[in-house]
Amino acid sequence: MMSQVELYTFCAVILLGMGMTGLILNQHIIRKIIALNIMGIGIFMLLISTAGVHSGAIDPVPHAMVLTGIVVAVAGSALALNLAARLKDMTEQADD
Amino acid sequence: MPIDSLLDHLLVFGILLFAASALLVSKLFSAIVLFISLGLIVSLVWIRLGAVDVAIAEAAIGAGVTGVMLLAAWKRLR
Amino acid sequence: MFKTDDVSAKPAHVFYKALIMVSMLAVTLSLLWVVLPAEVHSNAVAQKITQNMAQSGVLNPVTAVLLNFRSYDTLLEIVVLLVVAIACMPMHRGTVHTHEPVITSSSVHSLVALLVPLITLVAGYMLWVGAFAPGGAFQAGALLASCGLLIILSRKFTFEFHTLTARICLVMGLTIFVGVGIMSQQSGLFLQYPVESAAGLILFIESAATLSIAATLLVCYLALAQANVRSNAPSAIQPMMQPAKVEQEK
Amino acid sequence: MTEVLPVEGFNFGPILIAQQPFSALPWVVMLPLIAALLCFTLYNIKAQRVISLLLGIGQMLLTVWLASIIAEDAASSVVHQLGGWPAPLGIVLTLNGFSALLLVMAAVIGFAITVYSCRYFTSSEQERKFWPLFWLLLVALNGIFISSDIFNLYVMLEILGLSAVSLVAIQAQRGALQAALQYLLVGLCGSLLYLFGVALLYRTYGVLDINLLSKVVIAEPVSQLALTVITLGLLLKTALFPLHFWLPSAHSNAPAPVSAALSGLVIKGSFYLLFVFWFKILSPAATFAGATFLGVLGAIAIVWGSVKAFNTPRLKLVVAYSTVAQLGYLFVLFPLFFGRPDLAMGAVAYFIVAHACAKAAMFMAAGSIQKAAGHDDIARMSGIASKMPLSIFIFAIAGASLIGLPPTGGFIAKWLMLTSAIESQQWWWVLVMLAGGLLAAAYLFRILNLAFTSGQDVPSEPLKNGPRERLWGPLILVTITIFIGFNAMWVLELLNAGTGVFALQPTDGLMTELANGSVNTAPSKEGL
Repeated sequence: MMSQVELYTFCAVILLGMGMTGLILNQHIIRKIIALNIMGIGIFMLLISTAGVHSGAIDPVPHAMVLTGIVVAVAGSALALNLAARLKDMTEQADD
Repeated sequence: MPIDSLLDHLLVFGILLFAASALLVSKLFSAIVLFISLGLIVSLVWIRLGAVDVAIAEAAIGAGVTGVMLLAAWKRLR
Repeated sequence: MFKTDDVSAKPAHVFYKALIMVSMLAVTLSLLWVVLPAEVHSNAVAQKITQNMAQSGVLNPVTAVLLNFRSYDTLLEIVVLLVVAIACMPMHRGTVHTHEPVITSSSVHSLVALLVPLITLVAGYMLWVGAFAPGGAFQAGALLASCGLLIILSRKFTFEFHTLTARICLVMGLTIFVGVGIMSQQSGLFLQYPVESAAGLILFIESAATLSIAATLLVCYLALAQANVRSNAPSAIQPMMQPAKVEQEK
Repeated sequence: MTEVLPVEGFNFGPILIAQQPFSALPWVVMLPLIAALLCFTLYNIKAQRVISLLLGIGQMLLTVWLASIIAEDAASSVVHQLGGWPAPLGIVLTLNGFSALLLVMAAVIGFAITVYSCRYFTSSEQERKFWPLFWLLLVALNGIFISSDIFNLYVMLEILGLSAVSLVAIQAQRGALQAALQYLLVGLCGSLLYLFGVALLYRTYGVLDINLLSKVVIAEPVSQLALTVITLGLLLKTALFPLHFWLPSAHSNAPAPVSAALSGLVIKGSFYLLFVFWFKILSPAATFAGATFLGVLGAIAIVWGSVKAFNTPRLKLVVAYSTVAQLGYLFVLFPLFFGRPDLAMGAVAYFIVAHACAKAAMFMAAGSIQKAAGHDDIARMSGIASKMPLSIFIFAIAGASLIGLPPTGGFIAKWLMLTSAIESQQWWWVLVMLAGGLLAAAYLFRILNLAFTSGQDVPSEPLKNGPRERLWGPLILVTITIFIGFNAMWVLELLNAGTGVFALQPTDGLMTELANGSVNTAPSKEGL
């Protein structure tokens, strides 16, 4: 029987592996972004799973780190999707 | 098995299931919807782990904003 | 590995796919083998934070870390958003028009009319409550952005990217953060708020940051969604869809 | 709030308190940030140019002043506690000789690129977007050089990566956008791997500060895994063979000032981090076998990059492949740190500076040629030297530095590398370094040879000579390249001011590890 920390650590590492595999194997940009975000969720889970191990104070530093990480991930995804959209417009124009 | 532990196992199972199907499903639109749902389940996990701030941010930004942008991109790249 | 030549999906060779899957499985298992038995640190930093909470100006430890103990990280996080906002803004002077509102049904309209003030209120509450309980600028900013999105979708809408107002909205959060950081230097240390006014300064920074975050998210969305409205306003959208002419002539 | 806070469980030693003059340290980040805010708010190219030139000079003065303080007071590094919170609680900025040298380098090259860019762009839309993004790039670079918090470094890496991608994407052409998208995905994957390493380290040791972490890390599976994933992530960003696949297209498709910044500065940011992780933070987990593996990859990169550069038809692509090759040298130096760390340290720092100056100048000269000729097809460049003597002169001097000919900075760098290889009794790297010099000579003389022969068979096209003033930028860099070829001691002395707390101590730990087969975990290091 796994403890809570072990269980979520396990889940985090599997998510990370899944995300990396998806990033390598998928060709479509949207799928790559989803894979990157799943990788990110895995890493965030790794950070948060240990924040409350010790009885008493919950460590807020990993929480703050994950909050920052979520915002950075959204920013990166938004930029990637924008570039892909611009690239598509340009490709269509070249085809015309 | 205590109820808390059961809940944890269910959540982990759900997360892995949704993540795998978001990566494997053949229709792109379904992949996006599955990813958004994954974000919502993950925010439940954050609440379970005592990170309510992160849970709100995950639901609003991680699932919400990313989801909206993915859908907008899906519509445009189609 | 990261080929993006074509936006459409290309099936990879089956053997190659299987090989990658097996090796990634091996990688994941070895990660598990190392990470699972690893010991977890003692909670030294959390204790330090509990001891110093009284001087942080807020009661929510996460907000204290984000806007006082490690406020430099948050400052740079807003810089990340600014980078993306600048990058996403269309190259050429351009306006996004939606001549036909996306939401047309009148019942949905009345729902929107109800939701917009409600969400704004919740966003404001989220911002304020961040000092005591879960919440804060980023969550409030996302809510505010969703509010803006509802307005955009429900009416005829014109948005000019390259106006001074738009740019000021985007940089306001960062400017105020940097300004407070420089002004509040005690004994020459950057971002050191005086203990007695820390609460007020944090709320001030967060309010400005909320607006900028919402503006950034909206700009990213609008730049992404502009093709959806292209057919509605061909004359206005056309110039920004063209690649830089000047560059091609050279 | 500024008193020393001991932490239970660790023997962290005293934490230095910022002294009065060093309240200037955050300005290294704030000055470019303010410049970026001004440039974006005004959004007018004339105002942006004036602001950039003025603040560029200001940044140079600031960094040179900080470097002179470091050089005078060689005792230890400079510390600034942000918000008044000491290390395990808050974020601390530190400055040592090495980072001061890199700051000066970034400021000077940044200024040269600023001068060049004032007269480069033909489209005002591009230029308006260029300035704020360029300043944000400098924010991230300076931030990386002075930050001493591994999570803060993650945020800095993201700013660096995203602004670099955005700068490539301002070239609104299909190839550039494709390259930018690939660069972005690689960069995001690299920073996530880095973040994974940070998560592992925080989970295990509970601190994020570099100095505290370096004292509690021991050689165990977790720290070695963290070093592996961080190395992998940063190698993706630094583009070491075989992870260089994205670099040639991104660096050659960007506008010339952006290419100069990417090849000269951005890659050095992630390399610096890699270096800090290997030889300072995680030095107990670093192994000679791992360093040799990186060295071998570096050697392959030198050969592969040079061969590709020789066979490439486009001028900017040659320069980009040359970056792939030159980065190899930096990794060849990794195993030498286990022999004579003092010599290897000097060689790394000198090579970074020499390569940054030469490569930035070379890209700007190539950009000038491309603008004037309307193409960058090498086959059609015969006789170009008579039409653009200044650009070709800059290109040639920068090339001499890349090959390692005297009297350039590149010569001193090569010489330091050779000495450190021989002194470390790892003479086989000497062969790689010499072969690399010959290969660089081959691909550069191919271009220069063509440029100086008058092309009878090829109809020479009329050249639209661009504004001459922009070449002041690369001329500054070429002058510096020659200057540091004559004044090596000046650079090395600044470096030695910082090596006391930087490279030597961790490698001392490494040597005990090598000698005893066990790890010395006693926090015996002085200073920080």
